[in-house]
Amino acid sequence: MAAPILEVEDLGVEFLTDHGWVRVVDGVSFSVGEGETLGLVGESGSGKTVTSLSVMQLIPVPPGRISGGSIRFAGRELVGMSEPQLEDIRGDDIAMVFQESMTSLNPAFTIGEQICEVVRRHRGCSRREARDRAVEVLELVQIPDPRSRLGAFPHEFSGGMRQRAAIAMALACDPKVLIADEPTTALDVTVQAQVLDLLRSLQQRFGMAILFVTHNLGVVADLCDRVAVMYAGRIVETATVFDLFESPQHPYTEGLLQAMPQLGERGKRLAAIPGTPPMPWQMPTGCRFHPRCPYAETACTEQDIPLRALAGDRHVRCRRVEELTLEGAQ
Amino acid sequence: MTAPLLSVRDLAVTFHLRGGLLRPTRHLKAVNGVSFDIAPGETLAVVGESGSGKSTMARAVMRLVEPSAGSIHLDGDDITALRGEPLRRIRPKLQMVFQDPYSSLDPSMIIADVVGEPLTVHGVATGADRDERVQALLEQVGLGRYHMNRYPYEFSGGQRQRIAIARAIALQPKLLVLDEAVSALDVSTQNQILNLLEDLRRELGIAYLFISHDLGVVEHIADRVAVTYLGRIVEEGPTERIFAKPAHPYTEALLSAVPIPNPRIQRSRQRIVLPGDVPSPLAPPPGCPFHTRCPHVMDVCKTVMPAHTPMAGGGSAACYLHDPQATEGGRRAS
Amino acid sequence: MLNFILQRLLALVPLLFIVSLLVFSLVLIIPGDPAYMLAGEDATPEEIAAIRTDMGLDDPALVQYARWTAGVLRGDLGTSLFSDQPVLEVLLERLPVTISLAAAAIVFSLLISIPAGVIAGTRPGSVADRVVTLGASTGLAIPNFWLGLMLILIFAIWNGWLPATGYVPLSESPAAWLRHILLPAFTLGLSAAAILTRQLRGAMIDVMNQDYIRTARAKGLAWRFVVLKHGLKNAAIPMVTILGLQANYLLGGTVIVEQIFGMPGLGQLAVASVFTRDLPMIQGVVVMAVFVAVFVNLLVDISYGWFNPKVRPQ
Amino acid sequence: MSDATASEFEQLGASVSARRRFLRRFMRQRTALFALGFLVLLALGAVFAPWVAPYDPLAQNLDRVLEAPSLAHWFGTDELGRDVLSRTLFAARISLLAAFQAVLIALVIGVPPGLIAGLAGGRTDNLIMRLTDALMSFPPLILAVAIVAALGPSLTNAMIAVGILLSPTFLRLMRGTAMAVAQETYVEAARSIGCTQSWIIMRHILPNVVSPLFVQISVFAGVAMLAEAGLSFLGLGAQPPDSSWGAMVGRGFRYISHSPSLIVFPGLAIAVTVLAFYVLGDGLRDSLGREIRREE
Repeated sequence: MAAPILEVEDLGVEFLTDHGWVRVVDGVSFSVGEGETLGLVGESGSGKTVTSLSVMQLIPVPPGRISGGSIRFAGRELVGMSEPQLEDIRGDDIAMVFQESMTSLNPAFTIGEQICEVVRRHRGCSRREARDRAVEVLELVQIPDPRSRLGAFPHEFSGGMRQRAAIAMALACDPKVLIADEPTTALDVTVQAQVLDLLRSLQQRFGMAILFVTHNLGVVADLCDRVAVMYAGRIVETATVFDLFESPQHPYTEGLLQAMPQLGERGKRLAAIPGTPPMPWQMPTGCRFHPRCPYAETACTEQDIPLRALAGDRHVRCRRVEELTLEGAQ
Repeated sequence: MTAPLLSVRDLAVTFHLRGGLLRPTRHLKAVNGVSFDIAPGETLAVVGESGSGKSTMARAVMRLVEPSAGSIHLDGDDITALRGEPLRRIRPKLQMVFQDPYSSLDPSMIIADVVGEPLTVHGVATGADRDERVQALLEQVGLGRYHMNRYPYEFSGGQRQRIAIARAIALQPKLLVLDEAVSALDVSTQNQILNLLEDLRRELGIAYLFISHDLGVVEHIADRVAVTYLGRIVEEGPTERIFAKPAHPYTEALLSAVPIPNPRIQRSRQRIVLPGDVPSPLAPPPGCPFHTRCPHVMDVCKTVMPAHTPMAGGGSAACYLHDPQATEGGRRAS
Repeated sequence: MLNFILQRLLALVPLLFIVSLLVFSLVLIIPGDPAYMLAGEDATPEEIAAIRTDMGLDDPALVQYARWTAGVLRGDLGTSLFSDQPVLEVLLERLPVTISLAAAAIVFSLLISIPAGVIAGTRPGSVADRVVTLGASTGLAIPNFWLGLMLILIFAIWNGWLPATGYVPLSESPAAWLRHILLPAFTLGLSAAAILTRQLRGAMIDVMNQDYIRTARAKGLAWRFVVLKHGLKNAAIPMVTILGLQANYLLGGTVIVEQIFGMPGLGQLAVASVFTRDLPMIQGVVVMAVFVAVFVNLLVDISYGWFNPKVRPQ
Repeated sequence: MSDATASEFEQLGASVSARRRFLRRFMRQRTALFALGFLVLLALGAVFAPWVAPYDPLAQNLDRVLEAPSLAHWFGTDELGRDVLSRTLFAARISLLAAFQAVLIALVIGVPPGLIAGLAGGRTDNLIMRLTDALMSFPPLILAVAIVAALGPSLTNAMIAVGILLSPTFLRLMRGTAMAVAQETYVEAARSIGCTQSWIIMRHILPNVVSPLFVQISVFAGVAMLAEAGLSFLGLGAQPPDSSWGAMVGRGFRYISHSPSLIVFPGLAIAVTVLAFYVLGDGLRDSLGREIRREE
C-alpha cells in the first residue's frame, strides 16, 4: 500500500435522538493511500455516509458530534482542528461529491458561479482567472462547450451533466483526497458507466486518493483498489478488492456477495440475509451481526469482537475467522 | 400457445403539460406505440432507464392513467375504455405493488384496514371473517397477526413492501403489476421480497408485469424481457436470449454498463460506454429514438423508426441492423 | 425577463376584472338609497326620482357597472357625496401619506426581520432562537391600535420626545417627516416584522438542511458566508411571497394607524367615509388600494424571478 | 430470552395510534399546555362572568369616574364610573364569541371550495383560485371596512367581513393539502384496489387533511380576535351597550392622557389571549408527526 494520506482511527460519532445519544459510528478505523481508491461499502444505516461526512467534519452539529477517535490528513489531525483551518482544507486538499446532484448544487446560482467560488476561495485569484479555471475543469469532465455552459443553472443540466459538474467543482483545486458519497446511485446505468469511466481516468491523470462510499458491490468491483465493509456502525472487514470478492472472511461480506443478483445466473433461489440490520439504539451485544449470522455461536453473543489483523493487510471482525471457509463471488 | 392473459396493442400515453399564457402546452409522449402479451402465470419484465416510460406503461395497464391510443385486453375483455363501476369490477383480477413502500400505505390506517381494504370495498368479507383473511394474508407474506393493529410507520421498508403485497394478493388477482417494487430496498431485503414473489407465483399462479431498471433482478425473475427506450419497446424476447444474445445496440450497451460484482470479470470485459444522456421525452429525436447515442447509427435511423424484426432464439428487435434491406440501403446512403 | 413581466401583466387582466366586479357590487348590496341621502330629509318623491335618474340609479346593474368601469378606466371615480370634490382628486392628495407610511413600515420590518430570522433560523433551539420566536409571537399578538396608543402615551404624552399626531411631507422637511413617521411606522410594521421573522426563520432552518449548503461548506466556504450567500438567497424565495402579502396587510393596517396618529391618508379617509356613507369615496379608496396592492405584488413577482431562476423563462 | 423472542415480545405490545402519539407529543409542550390552560380559564371566566365579576358591568357611578386602579376597582373605572375589571370580563364573552363566529364563517366559506379545488383540479380549480386571488388582492382591513360600510356597522357584520377575509387562507391550505394528499401513492393504490371516489375521499383524503386545519384554526382564532378588536376600535364592530375589548380601547382613546388604565387593561387582555392562541397553534403543529406535517 502507498503511504497513507488519510487515516481514520477508532472514530466514534453520536447523534442525539428520541432514544438519547446514539452511537451510529463506533470504533471505525481505515486508511487511504496516496492515489488509492478505497471503497466504503454498507447497506443503508450502516454508518458509511456519516463516516465520510465526519472526515470533512461536516456532520450536522447538533444533533451530531464526533465522540472520539482521530482523523489525520497527511499527518495533520482534523478532529478538534479550528474551523478556519478546516475551511482551508475543505475543497482544497479534500473535496467531496455527493449522491444527489439535483439537491447538492445550489439552484439559485449558476454552475460557473459555483465553481468559481471555490477557486477564488482557495486560490485567491481574480474573477477572470477563476472563470478560466472553471472552463478548464468543465472541459476535464467532458462537458461540451464549457464556456457557454458557465451561465447555466443546475436545473438546465441533465442528471449526468450535473454530476459531472459536481465532480468538476470538487476537482477545481486539485484535491489530494476526493470523497465520493454514492456519486452514481441516482444515475441511470448507462450514465453511471460514463461517470465511473470519468473518475477512473481523472484519477489516473491526477493521482488523487478516492474514498468511494457505495452500497453497490458491482461499482466497487469496477473501481476500487481496497474495500472496507461496514455493518451497524462498525467496519467488519477490510481487504484488497480481489481478496474480498474471492475469499471473504466475514459472514456479512459473504452474505452481501451471495445476495448480489448476478448476471448470467438464473432460476436459483436468491440468497438473502435473514432479518434486518439493528437500529443504532438497540445494538445486539457481542458481534452485531450475530442475530443474522448463519455461523453464530453462543460465544459470539457474549463479548465484543475486536477487528483482527490477518496476513496480506486484511482485517476482520469475526471470532470464527480461522474455522470458517466462506464463499466468494462467482 | 394459450390465449394471453394480458394483451397490449399499440398503447400510447401522452401527457399534456399545461403552459402559461405565453407558453404553449407541451405534449409528452411517455409511451409511444407499445405492444406486448403476458400469458397466464408468466412474468414479463419491462426494463429501461429513467424517461423510458416503463412506469407509465404499468399505470396505463392498471388504468390509472388514460391511454391516448391503442388497446388493453385482460382475460379476453377489452378494458381500454372501462370507467366507473365496470372498471371497479375488473380490479380484483389486476393488482399493483408500488415502488415507494413509504408513501404507498395510508399513514392514518392500521395494517388490518390496509390489507383488508380490498376485501371491504369489493364486499368480499367483513368483520371477523375479514380479520381472519387478513391474518392469513399476513402470514402468507411472512408477517404475523400481531402486526394487524399497528400503523405503517412502525414497519421497515421491507416489511411495508410485504404489507403492500398482502394487500395486492388479497383478491387473488391473475396479474400483479410490480412497479420497481424492490428498488427502494437494500440488497438483502430485496432478495427476501423477490423470493416471496417467486413463492407466491408458484402457489397462486399469478402472472407478473415486473417493471425494473435492475437487470440483475430482472434476469432472475423474468420469463421474458421487454427493453424500453424513450417510450418504445426496442427489443423483446425470452430472458435467456436477451441476456445471451442481445440484438438491439441499446440492450447490448445496457447489459454492458451494469458492473458485475466480481473485479476479475468486471475489469477484463469489453465495455460499451454510451455517450450523452437519454434525450428528453419532451423532444424525442426523430426516427429511431436511440440513434443519437447509438454506436452503429446509419442515415436511415435518423428519419424512420425501424419496425420490429423477429430474432432467432425468440422475440424481436426494432433495429435496422437486423433488417437486411434497410442495412444495405443505409450503408449506401452513408 | 421582458417576456416574464409581460406574462405577469397579462395575468392581471382577469384578476382586475373580478376585483372590479366585487368593488362595484358594494353598490348593489348596500341597503338604503344614496339618492335619499343626497336629497336630504324633506325631499319630495319627485325630487328623489329626479336625482335617481340623474345618477343613473334606475339603469340595469350591468349598465351601471359598464358606466362605472368606463369611468374608472378614464380616471373618473365619481364625485364625493359629502364634499362634492372629485374622488380621484381627494385620493391623490392623500395617497402620498399612506404610501410613505406603508413604505417606512416595510423598511422597518425588513430591518428587524432579516437579522432576527437569520439568527434564529441558523441556530434552531438555541436561546437566541427562543427569544426571537417568543418575541415574534408577541409582536403578532399585540393589536396595532393598542401598540400605537401605548407608544403615544410613552413617547408623546409622558416624555414628549416625538409628536403624537400629524404628518409633514417628506419634500417639506425630511427631519420633521421622520419624527412624525417614526411611531406610526413602528406601530404598523411590527406585525409584519413578526410574520417575516417567523417566515424567514422557518425558511432558513429548511434551507440550512439542504444538501447544497453541505456542498458549499465542503468547498471550504466560511459558515457566515454560506449562510449569507447560499442560505439567504434561497430562503428569500418564500419570504418574497410573504412580503407581497404583507404589503397588502400594511395597506390595510393604515386604516387604524392613520386614525390613531391623525394622519390625513387613505385609511383615515376610508373610515370617515363609512360614517358619512360616502359610497363613491369608499369605492374610490378600495380601487386605489387595490391598484397599489396589485402594483406592489407585480414588483414582488418580478423580483421573485431574480431569486428563483426556475421561474424565469428560458 | 433470545433476541428474536425479545423483538416479538415488543411487537405484541399495544400499538400506539396516531392520535395517542399526537397527544403524547403535545403533553411534552409545556408552553402550549400553559396557553391551553389560560384559554380554558378565560373561557370559564367569560361564561361565569355574572358570578365572577365584582360589579355589574353596566352600573354607573358618576361619583367615581375615571379612577386609577385601586383595591376597590382593580382595573380602575371608566368615564361613567363603571368597573373596568367587570367590563373586561364581560367583554371577554363578546371577544371570544366574535372570534369563534369569524373562524366558523371562514371555515364554512373556505374549506369546501378549497377541497373541491384541490381534488377537482383543472378548470374548477382555476376558477376558484382566480376568485381567491382577487379576494386576496384587496388590502384586508380596507375590504373589511368596505364590507361593514355596505352592511352597516354591527358586530355580526364585522365578523362576516373578518370571516370573508380569513377564508382564502383556509381555502389555500385545504387546496394545497388535498392536492398533496391526492398525489400520494396510497391514494393511487386505493384506486388500483377498486375503491370508489367517495370512499377514497372519506377514508384516505379527509383523515389526512384535517390535522393541519386544526393548527390553522387555533392561529386564526387569534387573528380573528385581533381583527374584531381593530374594527370595534374604529367603531365598526361591537355597538353600545355591548362592549368588546377592542371597543373598550376605542372609547378609552379619548381619555388616554388622563386614564391610561382604560386602554392598558383591555389591550393587554387582547394581546395575552391572542398570544395564547398562537402558542397553542405552534404547539399543535409541533406535535403533528413529520409524516403529516406540512409547511404553511
